[in-house]
Amino acid sequence: MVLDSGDTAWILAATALVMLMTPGVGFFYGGMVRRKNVISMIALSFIAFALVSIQWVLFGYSLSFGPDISGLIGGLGLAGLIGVGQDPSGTSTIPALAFMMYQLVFATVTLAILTSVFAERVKISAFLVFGLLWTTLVYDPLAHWVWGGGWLAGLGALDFAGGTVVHISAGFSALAIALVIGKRRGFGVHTMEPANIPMALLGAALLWFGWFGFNAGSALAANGLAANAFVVTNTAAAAGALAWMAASWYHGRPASLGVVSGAVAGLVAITPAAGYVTPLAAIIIGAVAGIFCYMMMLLRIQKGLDESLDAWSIHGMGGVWGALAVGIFASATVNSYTGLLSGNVAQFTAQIVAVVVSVGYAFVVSYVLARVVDATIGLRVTENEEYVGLDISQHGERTQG
Amino acid sequence: MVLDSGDTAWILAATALVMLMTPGVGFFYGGMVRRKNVISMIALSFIAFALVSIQWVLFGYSLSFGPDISGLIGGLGLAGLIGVGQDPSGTSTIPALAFMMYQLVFATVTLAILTSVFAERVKISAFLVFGLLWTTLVYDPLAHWVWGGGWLAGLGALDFAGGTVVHISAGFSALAIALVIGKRRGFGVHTMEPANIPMALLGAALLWFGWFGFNAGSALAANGLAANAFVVTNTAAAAGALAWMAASWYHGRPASLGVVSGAVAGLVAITPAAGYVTPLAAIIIGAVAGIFCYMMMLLRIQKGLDESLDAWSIHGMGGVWGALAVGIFASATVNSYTGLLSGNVAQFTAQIVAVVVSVGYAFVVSYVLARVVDATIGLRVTENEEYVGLDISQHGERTQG
Amino acid sequence: MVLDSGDTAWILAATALVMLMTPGVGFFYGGMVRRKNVISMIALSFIAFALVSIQWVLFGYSLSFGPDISGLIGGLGLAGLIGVGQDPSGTSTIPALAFMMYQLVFATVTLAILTSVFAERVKISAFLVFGLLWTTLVYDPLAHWVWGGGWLAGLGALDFAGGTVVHISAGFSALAIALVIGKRRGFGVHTMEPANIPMALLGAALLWFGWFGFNAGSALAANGLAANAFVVTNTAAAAGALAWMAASWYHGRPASLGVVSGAVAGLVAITPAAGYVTPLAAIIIGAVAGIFCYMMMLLRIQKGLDESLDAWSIHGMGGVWGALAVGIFASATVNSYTGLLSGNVAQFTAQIVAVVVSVGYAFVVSYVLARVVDATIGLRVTENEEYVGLDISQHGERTQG
Amino acid sequence: MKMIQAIIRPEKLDDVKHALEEKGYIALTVIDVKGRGEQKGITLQYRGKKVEVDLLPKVKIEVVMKDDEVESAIATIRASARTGKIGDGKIFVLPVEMMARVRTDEVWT
Amino acid sequence: MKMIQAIIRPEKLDDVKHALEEKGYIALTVIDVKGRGEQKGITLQYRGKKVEVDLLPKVKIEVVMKDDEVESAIATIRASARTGKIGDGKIFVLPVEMMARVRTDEVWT
Amino acid sequence: MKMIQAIIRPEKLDDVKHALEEKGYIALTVIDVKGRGEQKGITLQYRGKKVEVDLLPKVKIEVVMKDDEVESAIATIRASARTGKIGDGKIFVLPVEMMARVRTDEVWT
Ligand SMILES: Nc1ncnc2c1ncn2[C@@H]1O[C@H](COP(=O)(O)OP(=O)(O)O)[C@@H](O)[C@H]1O
Ligand SMILES: Nc1ncnc2c1ncn2[C@@H]1O[C@H](COP(=O)(O)OP(=O)(O)O)[C@@H](O)[C@H]1O
Ligand SMILES: Nc1ncnc2c1ncn2[C@@H]1O[C@H](COP(=O)(O)OP(=O)(O)O)[C@@H](O)[C@H]1O
Repeated sequence: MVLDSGDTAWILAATALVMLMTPGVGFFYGGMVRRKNVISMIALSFIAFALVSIQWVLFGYSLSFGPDISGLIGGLGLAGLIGVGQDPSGTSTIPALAFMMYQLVFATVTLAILTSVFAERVKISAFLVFGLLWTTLVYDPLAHWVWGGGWLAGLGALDFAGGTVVHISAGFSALAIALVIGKRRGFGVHTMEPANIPMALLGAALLWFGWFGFNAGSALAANGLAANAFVVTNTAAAAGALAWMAASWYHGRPASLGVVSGAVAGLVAITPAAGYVTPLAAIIIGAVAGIFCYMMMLLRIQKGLDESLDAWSIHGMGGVWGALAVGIFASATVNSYTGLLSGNVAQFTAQIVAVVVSVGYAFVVSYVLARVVDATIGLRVTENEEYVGLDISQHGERTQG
Repeated sequence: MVLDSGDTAWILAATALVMLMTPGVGFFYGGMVRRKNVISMIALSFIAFALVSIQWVLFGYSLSFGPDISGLIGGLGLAGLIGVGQDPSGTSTIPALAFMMYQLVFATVTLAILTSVFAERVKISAFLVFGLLWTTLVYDPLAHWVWGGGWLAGLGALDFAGGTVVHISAGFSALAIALVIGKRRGFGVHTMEPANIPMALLGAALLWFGWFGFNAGSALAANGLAANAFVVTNTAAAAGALAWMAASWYHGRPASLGVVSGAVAGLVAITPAAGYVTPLAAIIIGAVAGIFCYMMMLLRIQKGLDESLDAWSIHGMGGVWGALAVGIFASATVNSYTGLLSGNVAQFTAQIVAVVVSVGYAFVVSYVLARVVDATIGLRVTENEEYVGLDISQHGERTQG
Repeated sequence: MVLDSGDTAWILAATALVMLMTPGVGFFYGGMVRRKNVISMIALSFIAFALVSIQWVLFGYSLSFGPDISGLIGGLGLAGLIGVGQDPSGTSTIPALAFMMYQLVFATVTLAILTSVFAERVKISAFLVFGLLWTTLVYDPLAHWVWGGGWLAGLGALDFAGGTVVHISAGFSALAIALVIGKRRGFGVHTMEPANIPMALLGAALLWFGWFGFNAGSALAANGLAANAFVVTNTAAAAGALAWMAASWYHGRPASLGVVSGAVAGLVAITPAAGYVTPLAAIIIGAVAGIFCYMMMLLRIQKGLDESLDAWSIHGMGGVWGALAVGIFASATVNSYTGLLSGNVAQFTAQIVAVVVSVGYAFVVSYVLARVVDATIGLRVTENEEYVGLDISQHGERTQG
Repeated sequence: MKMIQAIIRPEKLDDVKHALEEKGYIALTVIDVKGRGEQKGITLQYRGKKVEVDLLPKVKIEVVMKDDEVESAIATIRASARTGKIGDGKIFVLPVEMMARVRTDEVWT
Repeated sequence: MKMIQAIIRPEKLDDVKHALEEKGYIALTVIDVKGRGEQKGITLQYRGKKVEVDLLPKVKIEVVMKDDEVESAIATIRASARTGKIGDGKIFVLPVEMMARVRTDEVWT
Repeated sequence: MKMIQAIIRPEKLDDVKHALEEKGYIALTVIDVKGRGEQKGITLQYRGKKVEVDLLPKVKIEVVMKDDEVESAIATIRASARTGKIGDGKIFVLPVEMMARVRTDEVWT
């Protein structure tokens, strides 16, 4: 189709917004680790961004969106972006390069979310190797299955902006890696006070801000559907924030980190649903996400699992809830799809399948990759390096008094 | 009218920009309180955002923009956003949901501005109750009167982007609440050193950035008027920054907080005028705002009034000046309206009426609300909680060394 | 031409993005100086922004883009923005005011980059005077020569988004000023530990984010060329980050500041080339920039030159490399221009001329200006003021423990 | 010589500094510390839950002086740092055997 | 009276605080410090390059007490701060000639 | 035993640390402090207004050592911390009655 300057303007802006989510994750996570690892945590997000940016241009985009091979993976026809041009392709109204770039920032933020499980103990070299393998072998295939013309979309599963591809995959991969990399020394024994809560709040603000690009941009046009996605995104975030705040208040005091964690939970849950549900449904989806992810976090801590910054409980489980919620709340007043509440059981079943597949695939492949990398170059720094902190031991830098 | 993708793209982007102003206020204020209340101050902005986001979806939007009832208030016809659709309504070229969302972020940032007067002493529970009442009983009616087809717009008063609805209402409400909530313990006795000036500067940067969405978005289209609003916004901010800097330099040294406070003063003052005045007029409006608000701040301190972060002197008085400035500088070369300088006395009179009404309404209702909430659940924390700081006492968190 | 709402939407958004780069520079630099000068460093960026904003409106825009006078400078016909209207002019599809505003934020960020050489030792008053002179006598003429219809563009030199006007001019001016202002006391003797690396990383994140507006906005439309610029911008930044990381890792450990410095180097280098080269060329341009600027930084330190925050080695030398790279990699698949690799020697020669001219002009005029200001009002604070730090001595403020 | 170490409320630092200055005690060193008093800190009643916040920010002032100045210095600090409420702080006096200036070769004992 | 100064690992602060509290030593002052131990800190082997990181974050606890309490207090701190690995820290005992309360006119010697 | 407390310019910390290390004084503790010297800090002449900035950042080094090591340690610190300008700092020597190691049961007196 012909290029629409309005749609293109929105996608370019949305891409910039989503790009900011990657350092946003860095600051969100960086504020929650101990002081000696703040720089490391932020640096991991930048490194993830740079690494995936190059991988995506060279072959990642092609694996995900290149010519389909048996529904499983994209071919290398678009490697090096040869043939990805300035004109729209197919029914799109935006430049093919803009679409590619928009997808790139999704791939980068997914790896950034995954850094949760590496917090305060990963060797940079191991992260570089693991990250490259993971984005190629986990993210790219999943993206192809759901968005690139692969088999999962063929089953009728809906995922507006990445509940399965981004959040479930990052969250359950983090869970798998946690089993391999092991706890931080002192986890569960010493208090590990967050170094800089205002920094975490800044990260959360950038995430909330960028998420408008993530979800409303996924309409790939500046139209009414984008507006709907924008509205339900904000609504679910707000509901999640208030719900987590209330739940944690009930248990003590409403921490600011709880408020923003609830917002992120709401944002995660609404992600697959943003183009299919109404604002009122978004309140329910967000509120349930806030309470559910809060409970999952408590469960994780109780189990003594050091998936340090809760990629699993928030992104993984929030993503599961969101994917199912599409199957429940999808409404024909928003888009042409319906869910359980409109009597459409098939949609709900399709969502379950998509969840099971992405949970299973992400978990298994990530577990294997983590074992392999750990057995070869080793995932963790030495005990001394961990004690001194990654800022000094990995980067030769530190956060001052 | 038919949807315009360019206008929609701009409004979506502008909405994201304005959204960022709410945490921007949080960081701006958070950097200026004492260390023990930094988290609390930022958290209040997030809580304000979440609270108003839900209120607006449920009934706030309907009260403000629903079917007019005698010019006083909107009916509940749009409650729950039933009937607010993906298509443009009336003469608009953007989705009705996008318009709703754009208005939402205005409502949220107004409550965030108001947190100035609660700094370092408010109970969260009281803030939640007060905030809900205030946005419903002060903000929503005012928004209806000025923008929703209410009686004030009928008088011919101009307010391009919210001088009365947002800034005067927040500023004079803060003044009223200050009289009820009382000073922070130690105010005027101990020095209360700002905890983190770079954080305040970050907040100011986000405010300046977001304000482009606030003012230029208020054209509700990506057109020449939006460009004019964009330009005069920046010009007035710069003039305000230089003017406050010069004035405070004259009295001692040009503090960085003075530079950005002047910028905010300029931004406030140009807000009602952004669609009606030229860049050269914006220099005057901004410069006067910088000096005038600086003097109002000195006056407030001299009077021993602990309206802690100057919502009154900057937003309230800056808003008054801006509303009057429209009546002075409005120019037919920009838009179809003229002011005093073009000999149009009627416009100036209309502006005075709008100022008086919004000052009076905001002040009186806020005062009554504050008394009621204080008498029932109590606005302030206990003395011990205040001494320990709200971060620990309200949130169980703290900013580390 | 007629106004295009999509193009306008993108330029307004891009302008906001570029605006954020100025405080972005402030935080990037502010995190790298010593604690006692953090506020000063950020404040300089705000002051630069305010100062140039007013200068540009009053006469700067007219000098740069006003009616051409013998190819040397613009006339004062557009002073005060008289005649710069809401409609597009010439073949443009965006409001003339939007074009003006977009150019304004380029002028401001250029002065902000230049603050590198003033770090930790400049008098504010001297900076105000110097900044006003510099933007008027260095930036405005160069902008006219390259973009405003001046003689340099006439030679066929290409500069998509400001490699010469912005980066070479700021970088080589910084070099010249360094020779006049002299080293910080203790430079090369005491370790000068960066005060706040996370803050520098935040600044870098804002720069990367804003740079999408800088380069992709320079298409002045929301089209395929903008998308190409967006993509190559990100690609070069990522390649630069990885390259600098690798090079510094080879010498020790990969500091986070190295990662982001490499990204900035890549961004600088791709700036003049963004509308002319392919993503694969961008990988080379960015990677070379990362290693080359890293080496230039080492050279600068080895020479004992206190151009404190590396405007010269990153912006200056990165800009030189980028300008030459256009002449090498320009490809007809992207735009209608070709470079050395396509056998077009003329383009390469034109680029060399543009580099030599802008290096020479910026260096010489800046050197003279610096001598004049130093001889009259003096560039530096006193020894005692420098020892106490500019935060206290210039602003009466400080960053708390 | 003696070293007086006074642990006071942070908000009283300016008052104490000025009071000492007026009495001629210019030189001093200030350290940010956290302290738990004999009252075991502050008990907050929060939604039915008691919460102990036992380490509160304090400021420590160290002044080295001649033996015969100690008494008047303590009186000065007391007068300027007192609010009468729990948490006002403590003053310790430690013996100092020698003081030396870095800039010159001066020594005091 | 004596002042005990104990330099311990930051992550052991909570344990030491509670142990002291149980023995009745409520009042104390805590200071963030950086320390280099006799082991000259930690040597990192990094890409073939040896790097010395010799100032590590530590926490200093200061408690002033009667002479006869010193022994048991030291034992308490030792027991609660020990991990058995290098860097556990040191305890110093300094004489204190006098202690005064700011809030009242009480004095202990 | 003695505790040497040296208050020096922050930018001299590295020099002093290395100098002490060379003389065999490895173990030490470093604290960020703010100090006012006998010169009452620095007077800035600013737009006709005099401004006193009287608390400047300093660094305090604490080293506990045997009595007979004090003299050479002081000389070392002096030599490495001196710039000759006002604000170079002070050195105090305090008696220490006992030192104990946390990791083992060793005690020095
Ligand atoms: N015995 C002690 N040893 C060390 N520090 C002490 C001691 N007693 C008091 N302090 C310090 O003094 C501060 C104030 O003491 P506190 O007992 O609360 O005041 P008050 O004497 O008014 O009751 C404490 O926070 C602690 O830092
Ligand atoms: N002689 C000393 N003087 C001052 N501080 C010391 C001294 N010895 C040890 N310290 C402090 O104690 C900390 C821990 O000491 P270290 O020697 O590492 O422990 P360990 O006794 O287990 O070997 C050091 O970081 C330092 O702060
Ligand atoms: N009598 C004192 N008691 C406590 N601290 C002191 C004393 N004298 C000096 N200091 C500390 O030493 C620092 C440097 O002292 P100063 O007098 O400026 O140096 P100089 O001895 O070169 O004049 C001061 O900032 C203060 O922290």
